[in-house]
Amino acid sequence: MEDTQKEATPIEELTFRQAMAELDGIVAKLESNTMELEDSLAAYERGVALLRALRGRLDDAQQKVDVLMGELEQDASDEEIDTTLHKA
Amino acid sequence: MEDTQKEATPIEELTFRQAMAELDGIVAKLESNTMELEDSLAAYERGVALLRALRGRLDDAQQKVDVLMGELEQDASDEEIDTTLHKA
Amino acid sequence: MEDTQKEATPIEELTFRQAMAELDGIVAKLESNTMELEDSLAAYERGVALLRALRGRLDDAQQKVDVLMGELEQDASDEEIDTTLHKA
Amino acid sequence: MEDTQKEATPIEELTFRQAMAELDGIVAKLESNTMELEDSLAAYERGVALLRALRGRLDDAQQKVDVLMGELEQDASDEEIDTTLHKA
Amino acid sequence: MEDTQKEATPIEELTFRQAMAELDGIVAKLESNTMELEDSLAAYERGVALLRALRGRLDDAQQKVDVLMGELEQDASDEEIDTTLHKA
Amino acid sequence: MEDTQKEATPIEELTFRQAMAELDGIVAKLESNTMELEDSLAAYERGVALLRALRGRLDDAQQKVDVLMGELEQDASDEEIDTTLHKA
Amino acid sequence: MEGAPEEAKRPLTVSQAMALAKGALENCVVTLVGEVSEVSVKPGYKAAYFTVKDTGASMPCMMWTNRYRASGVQLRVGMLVQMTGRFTLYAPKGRMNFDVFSLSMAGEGDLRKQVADLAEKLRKQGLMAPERKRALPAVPHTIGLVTSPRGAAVHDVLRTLRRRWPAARVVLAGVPVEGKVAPGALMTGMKAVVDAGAEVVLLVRGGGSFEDLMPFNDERLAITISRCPVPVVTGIGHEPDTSIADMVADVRASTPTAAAEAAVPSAADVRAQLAAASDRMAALVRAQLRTHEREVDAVVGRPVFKDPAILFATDAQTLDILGDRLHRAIPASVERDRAVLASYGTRLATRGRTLTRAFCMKTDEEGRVLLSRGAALVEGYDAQWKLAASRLNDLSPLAVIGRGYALARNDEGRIVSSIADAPVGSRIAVRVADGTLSADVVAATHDEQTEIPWKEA
Repeated sequence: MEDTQKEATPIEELTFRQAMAELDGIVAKLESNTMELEDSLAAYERGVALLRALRGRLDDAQQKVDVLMGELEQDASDEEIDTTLHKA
Repeated sequence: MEDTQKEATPIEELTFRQAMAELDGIVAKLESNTMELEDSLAAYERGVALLRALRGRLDDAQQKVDVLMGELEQDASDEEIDTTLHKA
Repeated sequence: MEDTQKEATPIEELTFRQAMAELDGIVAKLESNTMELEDSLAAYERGVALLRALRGRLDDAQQKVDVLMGELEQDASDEEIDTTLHKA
Repeated sequence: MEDTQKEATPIEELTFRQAMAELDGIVAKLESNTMELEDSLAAYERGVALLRALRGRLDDAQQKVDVLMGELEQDASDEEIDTTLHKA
Repeated sequence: MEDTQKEATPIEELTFRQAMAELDGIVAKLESNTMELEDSLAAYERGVALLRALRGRLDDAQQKVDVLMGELEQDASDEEIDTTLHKA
Repeated sequence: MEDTQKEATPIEELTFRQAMAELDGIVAKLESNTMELEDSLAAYERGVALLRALRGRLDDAQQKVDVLMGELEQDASDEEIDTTLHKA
Repeated sequence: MEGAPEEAKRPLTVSQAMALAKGALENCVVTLVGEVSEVSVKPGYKAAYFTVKDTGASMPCMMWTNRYRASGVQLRVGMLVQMTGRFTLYAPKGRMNFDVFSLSMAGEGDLRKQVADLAEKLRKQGLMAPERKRALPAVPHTIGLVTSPRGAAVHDVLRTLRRRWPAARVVLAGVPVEGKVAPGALMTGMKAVVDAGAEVVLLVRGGGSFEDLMPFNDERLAITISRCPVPVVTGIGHEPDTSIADMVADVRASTPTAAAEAAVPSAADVRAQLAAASDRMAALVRAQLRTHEREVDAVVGRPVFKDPAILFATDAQTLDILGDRLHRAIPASVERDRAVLASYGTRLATRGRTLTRAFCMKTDEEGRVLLSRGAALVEGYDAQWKLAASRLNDLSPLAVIGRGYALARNDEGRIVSSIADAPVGSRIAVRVADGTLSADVVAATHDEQTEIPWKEA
């Protein structure tokens, strides 16, 4: 295993972009088909973990954005009601 | 996350103008398209908070007039709903 | 036996590729038909041990990858259910 | 006896191929029909001893190979069972 | 007797070939018909002794060969049984 | 007697050929008819003694040869029996 | 009018008379001063119509609109004006008008001159330089309003501010804007609002005469404005006159309302701006999410995740091939060796069967020779002997004895051929045909000499 000196950073400590870059690198290395079985296995495992983490983060982000936008929309519609009431 | 050293000021401590400027900055930063997902999310969250706060301030705004000198003559044609007069 | 000075490395200490290369060499030597019976027997035994170890490793790797893929697919289908629930 | 100065090596100390080569020489000499009765007798005896030893070694080798191949086949059929179970 | 200076070698000390050669010489001499009665008698006696010794040796040799061949055949048929059992 | 100076060699010391030659000489001398009766008698007597001795030797030789031949034939027939038994 | 002298005696037509008068009047250009008594300036009219009077007379005037505009004077009743023009007649009505060429306010001349001089002085000091003009705060939180607390202006401003930007706090300094005290009051008011935190100062008043506006031409006020720490917006409703205050202010608006509008943003605009920011942020974040989703999906779609078997495909195949080769390599070699051994076995067996044959043949041959030789061994000697025996037999001297002769021997064994050979008393052996007699010599008789014939033969 060639990269053992470089301990993998815990995924939670990576930013999305860093995780993505690492995943890209892993996929490229896996597809180059030049790795030892053991290394490619470890890389694959790491890749899947990264992929799952990235998906999870995206889902969380989407959810968060949905919630925030929902709040904004709620405000807007409240305002509309206010306006309507106001005009009445 | 790059900007953690600069703790966000509590929104209530910001003036409308500062809040507006920060919101503008957030939009510009988002537009630069160079942010990490996490930063974008945080920025978005802050932006939404700023937006809501600004909207709230606008909605709640009531004109305040402090009369420092002289005596303001009431104008019969004005509805005084939104104006609070303070005699200095 | 010609190679006794070079003690065989324990297979667990070989990487997959190293083991594969050794197996390849053994097969080639066996096929060349120039070995002493005793050497070829020893070589055959080593070859079989290498082959079994390599097969085992491949199977383990395959299994591990299957498990990881299963997790990925599980994620994906969970997401689909989420999406469906969300839309409902 | 012409070759008495060259004491015959104990067969167990010969490699298979060395024994084979000696056997080859003995058979050729016997067939050349130029030997003393005593020499040909001794040669014949040696030849038979070599032949039997070689046969024995071959049988041992075959047995060992059979055992090893049996293990390989066992692996293969185990795997097949695994695969079947896995698919089930 | 003309050859008394040359004491006859004890037959057991002669090789088969030497004994044969002596026998040849004796027969030739006997046929040449130039010998003293006593010499030819002695020669005849020696000849018979040589012949009988040679025959004995041949018999022994044949017997030995028979035993060895028997062993060979035994091996071969054992092996055949083995092979048959193996294939069964 | 003309030959008295030459004492007759004891017959047992004569070879068969010598005795025969002496006998031949005696016969020739007798045939020459020039001898004194006494000499001729002596010669004759010697001749008879020689004849007798030679006869004896011949008989002994024959007997010996017969024995030897018997042995030879015995050997041969033994062998034949052996061969027959062997083949049986 | 060409025929006027000769037609003087004859009565003129009304038109001719009017033309004659018009000609006479229009040659007379005069400058006069009078008080404006009536004014009719209406949009759409080609001219401004007004009346000037003094105590004894009044005179209708008209001034072409372009000239009127150029004069910069806004006519109001009671205004004392100085004008230059000529008399003219409006023939259809028979009315005389004074056609005004130029118009200025009489009595203001000095003031205007003073104001212009001050303006020039301040301009030279750079107080009006465009680069001194400060931008107004986009969203002022506190607006200082310095104006009269009475009248329409203050309410116009407050209404406009309330409408556009109710969020702003207004600090109001209600001060007199006319009269001698006005400049000082205005300056005090400005200081008061700035001290109260105003980020922008609105200095406004409604319209008035030139004289009314004089406080805004005050030099001290001008300097105060120019040094004011926050931007100042003027809204002094006195177009077209421009006060010094207007000139040194950061922004000049034509009316109080316009000043209020200039000082604050519109709440509606800000809401629209906020809405735009909201949409923009959401769009950007969503776009980023979509980008990331596409990135992740792209990775998921890569062959290694779609079909991870390819990870090991090469290795697995290589291994299968190697296994197959290994499988075949050793049994083949054992089989080959076994075949070679079998051939050696066969050759050994073959050889074993014939190993002693040559030797046996040889010995058999020798045996045969020995046998035959044995049979003949004694034969030659025997024949030799037999021949010798028969010859000897033929020659036996004893044959004589057979015919009756006897042979006597003395005890020495010698033939007795003379009586001397056997002395009396000796024993002799007498050989006869069928045996030997032992005899003692008892006597001896000596024969006569007899011839022995055979001796001579």
